[in-house]
Amino acid sequence: MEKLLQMKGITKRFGDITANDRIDFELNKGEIHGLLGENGAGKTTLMNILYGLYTPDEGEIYINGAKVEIKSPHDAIKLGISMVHQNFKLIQSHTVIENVALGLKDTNFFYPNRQIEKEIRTFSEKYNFKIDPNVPVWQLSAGEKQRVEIIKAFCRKARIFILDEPTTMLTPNETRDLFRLLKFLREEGISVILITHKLDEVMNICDRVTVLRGGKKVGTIDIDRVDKDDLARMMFGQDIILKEREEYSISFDEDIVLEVRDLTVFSDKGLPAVKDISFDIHRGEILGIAGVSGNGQRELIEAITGLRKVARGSIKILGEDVTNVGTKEILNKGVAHIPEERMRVGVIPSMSLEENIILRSYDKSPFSNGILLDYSVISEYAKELISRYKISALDEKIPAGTLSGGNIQKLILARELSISPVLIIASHPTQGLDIRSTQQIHELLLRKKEEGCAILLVSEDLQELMDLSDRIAVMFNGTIRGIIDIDRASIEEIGSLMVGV
Amino acid sequence: MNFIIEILKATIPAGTPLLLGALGEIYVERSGILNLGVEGMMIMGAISAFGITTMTSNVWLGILTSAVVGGGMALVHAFNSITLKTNQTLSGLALTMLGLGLSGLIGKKYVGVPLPNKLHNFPIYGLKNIPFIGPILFDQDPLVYVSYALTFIFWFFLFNTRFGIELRSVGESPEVADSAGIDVSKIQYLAVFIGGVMAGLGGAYLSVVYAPAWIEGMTAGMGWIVLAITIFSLWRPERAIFGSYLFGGIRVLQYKLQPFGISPNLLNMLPFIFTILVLMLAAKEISRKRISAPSSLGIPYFREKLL
Amino acid sequence: MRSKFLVVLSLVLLFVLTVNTVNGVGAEKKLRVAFIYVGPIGDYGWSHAHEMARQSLIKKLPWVEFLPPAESVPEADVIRFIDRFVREEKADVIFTTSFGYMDATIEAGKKYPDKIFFHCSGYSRSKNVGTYFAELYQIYYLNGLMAGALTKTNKVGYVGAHPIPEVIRHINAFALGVQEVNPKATVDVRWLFSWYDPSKARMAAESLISDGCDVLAFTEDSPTVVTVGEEYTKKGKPVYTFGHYSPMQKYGPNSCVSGQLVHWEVIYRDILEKIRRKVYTNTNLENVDYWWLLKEKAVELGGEFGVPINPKFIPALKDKKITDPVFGKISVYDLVMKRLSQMKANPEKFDPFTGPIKDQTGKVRIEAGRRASHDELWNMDWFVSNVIAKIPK
Amino acid sequence: MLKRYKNIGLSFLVIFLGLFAIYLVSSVRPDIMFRSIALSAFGSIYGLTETLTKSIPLMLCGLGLSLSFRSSVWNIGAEGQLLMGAVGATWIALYIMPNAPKFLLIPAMFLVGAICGGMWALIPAVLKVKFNLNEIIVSLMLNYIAIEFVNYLVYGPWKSPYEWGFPYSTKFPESAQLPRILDTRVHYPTLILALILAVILYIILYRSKLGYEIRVIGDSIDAARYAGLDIHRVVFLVLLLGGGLAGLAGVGEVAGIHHRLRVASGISSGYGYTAVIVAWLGRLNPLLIVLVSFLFGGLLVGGDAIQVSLGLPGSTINFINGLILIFVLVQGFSKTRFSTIKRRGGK
Repeated sequence: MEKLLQMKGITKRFGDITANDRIDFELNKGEIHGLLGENGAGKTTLMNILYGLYTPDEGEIYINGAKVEIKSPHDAIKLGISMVHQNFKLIQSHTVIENVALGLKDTNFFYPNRQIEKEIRTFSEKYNFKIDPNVPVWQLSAGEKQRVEIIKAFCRKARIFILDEPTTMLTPNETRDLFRLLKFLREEGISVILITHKLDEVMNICDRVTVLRGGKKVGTIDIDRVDKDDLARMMFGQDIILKEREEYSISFDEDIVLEVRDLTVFSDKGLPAVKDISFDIHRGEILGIAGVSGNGQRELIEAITGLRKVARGSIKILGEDVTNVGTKEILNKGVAHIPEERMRVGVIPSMSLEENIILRSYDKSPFSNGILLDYSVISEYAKELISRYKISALDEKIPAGTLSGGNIQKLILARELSISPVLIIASHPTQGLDIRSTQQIHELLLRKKEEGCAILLVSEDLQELMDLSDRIAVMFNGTIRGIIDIDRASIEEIGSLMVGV
Repeated sequence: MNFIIEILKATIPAGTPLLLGALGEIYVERSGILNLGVEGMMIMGAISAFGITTMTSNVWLGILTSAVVGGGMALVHAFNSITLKTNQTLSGLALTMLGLGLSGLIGKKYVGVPLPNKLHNFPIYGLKNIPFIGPILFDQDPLVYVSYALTFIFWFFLFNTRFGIELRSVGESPEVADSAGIDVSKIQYLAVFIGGVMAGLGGAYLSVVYAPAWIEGMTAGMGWIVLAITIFSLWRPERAIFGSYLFGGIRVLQYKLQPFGISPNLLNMLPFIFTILVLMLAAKEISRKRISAPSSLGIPYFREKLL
Repeated sequence: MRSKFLVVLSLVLLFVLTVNTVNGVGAEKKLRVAFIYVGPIGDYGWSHAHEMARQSLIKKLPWVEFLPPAESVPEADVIRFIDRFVREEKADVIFTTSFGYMDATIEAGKKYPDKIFFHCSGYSRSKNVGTYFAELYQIYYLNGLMAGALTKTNKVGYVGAHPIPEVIRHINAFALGVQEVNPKATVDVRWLFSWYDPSKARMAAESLISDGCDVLAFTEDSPTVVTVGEEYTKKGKPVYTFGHYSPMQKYGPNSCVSGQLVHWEVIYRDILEKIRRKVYTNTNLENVDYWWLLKEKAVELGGEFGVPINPKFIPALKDKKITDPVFGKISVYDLVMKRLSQMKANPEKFDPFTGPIKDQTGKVRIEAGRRASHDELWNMDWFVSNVIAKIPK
Repeated sequence: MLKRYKNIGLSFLVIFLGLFAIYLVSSVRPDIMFRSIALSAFGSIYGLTETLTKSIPLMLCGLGLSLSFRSSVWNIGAEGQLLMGAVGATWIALYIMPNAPKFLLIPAMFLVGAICGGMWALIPAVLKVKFNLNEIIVSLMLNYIAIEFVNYLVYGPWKSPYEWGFPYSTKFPESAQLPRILDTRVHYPTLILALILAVILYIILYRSKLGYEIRVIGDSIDAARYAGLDIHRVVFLVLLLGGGLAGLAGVGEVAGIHHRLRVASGISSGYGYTAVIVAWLGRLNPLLIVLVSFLFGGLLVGGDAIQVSLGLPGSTINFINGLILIFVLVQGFSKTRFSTIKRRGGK
């Protein structure tokens, strides 16, 4: 077999997180190579390095045996590398043609559209595709968008196709079409790297697979020499899946804290993002929301916390209707919100820890007398929370932006949980954090659950959901595909619901 | 009839500096950069064109210089906002102050100096005899014809060339453009430079064709009206031509309305009040048609985003 | 007491801090004279004319030390410039050359009682503040005579800078001239609200032309209106213009008929010489008001020095005959020359603002046989009957 | 860290290039120019009092602007707000209560001036909130409109019958004129008012509920939304207060300096624009702004000196202002404060 690509000892750090730790990766000509791993295993980072979006801190890349420097996507494209990202790199307001034309250097300068339209038509006829080259991309379905991405790669005469989680947004039919197309490409001698966390896909289509875990390479193996269980073990490490949960009680009260009925919410683009969703959360219950991001979770949370207008349906907290009453009022009902984007939304990086800590209670006694703020009280309060939540910080006057990710998240938790909430909405609470912080945060959430809080936990990390939740609701394409009690849930079942099977 | 022709004919030169500036700013904003320094670049264009024309007696050399100077000014903004990624609003304001100040400094010795040579009207043979539109459109000075051509070129390049696609993509989503192998900074630098060149030309038109004279602060808010026209035109060159002539028309109309006994001071407010009205109109249209400003307008682009 | 202390302290500080400004010790202490201009020296109008006068006197008056002038001084800031000239440049005489400087000049007069101030175009005086002005209305009237003769559309246009009495007076004088030779003609006005703005002047001029005006006069410190006239004339649509303040005939050899020229140096020389001879002191200026006209040679008719009328237009003006109650049938050219020599010889002989003069509403403002008083001229806020524009209210 | 030093180096390069440009154009050496500026502005008691006089409107406008900049609202309209304040004061002094005693009339003028300035500033606020219009352009357009409005008044309805037809309002009655320190032009009531307001603003900004909200909104509008802050209310308040402060500056100018309304260019020679730099150079901190406005007052006074003694045009000061703004920018201050990095998605 001809070695097309070699990556040697690739290391990439983001702040105090090592996303890729001395990873070696090889790719043969004309193969479909799976890159398998959990979320956060470092798959996408590795491929972003190959595609020139990130520069590695260490490591070398060889193509056809020759060392190459890939400093930008431009370099990658010149080397015949194309990437189809999970969040499609398409410009929504542009037409299919314009998206394909972008970055295509060997088109005519004038009227590149005409030439590309022809190419798109040829391509779609050859592989039996349907696509209208003249519609703006935002009107296309996810599957069609992906085809646009593949056409883009093809038009650039790429020899290496990187597909990042290509099937997450697709219907089963579309997935079948995609795999058919990938096989065509393989026959033409094109190599495909398939980033995925789905074992079935790997078994189904790949020739070889490389498994990553926690930023490190576990191994590369021919697909006909392994079965699904082997791969799962490589992917998750030993025993994690089978961990018993007996230390936590699964029971919860009958009292309903959050009641969502027939909720419909629109996205920024004015399209329905949450469609007729209904569910309840009880006192002392953790409801997990699983799903690939972009399936309406964000809009759902924004609707519950009053950040987004509810188009139809109702939201009740402890029996009180809070539909469209405004964020402040909802928060004042005892809702804690741990937002997804902690740096942008959860804290004000330029402001001090103490000022961040009073973000939701600055206007209440004893911090404020209605006009002025009492900084001595605030400072005392902040000191207490910093020690209680084990936030490692010099003092309460330093800007929040100087803290590490884990400490920032603890800061947010300190603020949100100290109000003795009845409902906690936690969105990706441990994403990007180290293991110690993750554990601390999990413990905090479970303690609150035992105190009787209802918790809505949104996460992409299935393991986290399995560990914490009492029930798991799976969101796909704006709907809830099913709510499963944890004692009856399996990762496989949830995984298949997540992708809409 | 003659009366209307006279007004419309005067409207075009009055709107031409606005048109030139707006065409450039459309490209700048299409690339995702907000340059509020149009006023400063315009006035620098005005003084450099005037100075060089006075020195060399060559109007076209003056106009060319204004383009270079405008572009050079713009590069300061490009450096601030693309390379240093500083606050684009402040950088634009700074550019305006720099331009107004420096032009006054340079222009001190040109105040009241007559231009040795100017562009004369150049009726286009044949076309100017078309009834009604002929005398309006085709009995103008050469730079007006250049502005017609530039409008077409700017429209054509934006929508029918590879460069146009790249430019629009950078402004809509620098991430996507970057991942498609486009050099985002290069495109933005180029766009900002073009914006400066055009603003410079707009200023040159004022000082060597329209006035023709150098007056300190002669742009008198035109740069800001250019920004409003850019929004009004929904970032489309072919619409900018209407916006610009609309404002040109208002300026001309001011003197036509004086005899009706309206205070000239109140008439002088018209362009500015109109700007606000036009912006409100554009806001309505934008929300109705779901068009929006280039998505990444004014937001610096960082490639590697940290968690 | 305290203020004196402050002054002394500041003077001491100045002495310590400033170097190289010690005067040479000469036989006669030179009179230190400062000028403050409202506009840029380089404009082609008001401030330019004052500066030309100052320049021409530098050689002629060797006993005067002319300080570098301050130009483009905003009216709000003039007091600081005066302070600066008095305290740091040790000026003895200060000329403030804009109406807007009036309050500040009077104030400065109180503040510096031992200095002499002359304020141009104002009406307030005190014992050390005099006023002076070179008045052009006679020339405007002569221009008006020619305008009335030359217009074929019977519409004469005027581009006015600011609607203040000085400009209104000039428009009225011009309109009276027009009326005398052509009672059917009207005078229309566009206001710029700017002393110097060529692009506004162009728009205003073109607006007047498109309304049918074929003769234009103006108050604006650039030759723009003349240029516009020249352009139209060359295109075959003659528009006649009159230059303003500076020689502008060269900008419109085919369009510029005549114009108004000013000689400030005549006034400045007179003032400075009288100060030298102690005729004017810091105590007797209460009633010193220069109001100099043709007779004093402070102003001149023409678009070029020494050329009262562009020779190109002399035949046309000679052809146009009117009947004058005094001179009988006479050509406009001769009339202009007659009036010019009358006013040069003695303004008492003839004044354009001699009644009966009616305003736009038909009200008699100046009764038959009476002449407008100085105050009436200064205060003028009405238009004569053949002006069809309005004064902004 | 290294980058920080690089930026500091760059920012000095900008200043040097700019000064070199002045030298090229005018052949005036920068050191001589600055010496002249410093001497005339700070080198004598007289210069200092003039500097103080000029710093009053800069201080008030700068304070007002800093408030809205703090909340990321780009109010560039202090010039117009100042003029409207002057109009309000004139209206009270000449037409509403000209015969009122001083102790009533002066406070009334300040109050109405502040209200006029504040209302003028509310226009961009309303248009921003209701129509999502860019407040920069709107507030700038309103500057031009205010200029024309003032000119309209002094050429039209408010033209004094006693001023020989010149564009002046009637002179204010003595009871409407602010007292000054000795024979200087320092109208100290306005100065004291400005200083008190600076302290109050400091307390508002760093010690009050409203200030906390302003800073949260300015530093992270997403966090403000997340915490349920009433952003519109704060935007309105900030512009109202900021416009009010600029309005006070206008009152000070007409009641303390001119004693009448006159054409706009006579009342303000661009204080509202210079105040933008004052606010930023003062790092939007009210107490620093007081200091910076004094320096810039000096720069304006020095600007006259370099005209008289070095023959440099007045616009030199504009140019130096622009240079200073770029200097501030390149130093990277504004970047850390208004980091506009948009992150989409969690990855």
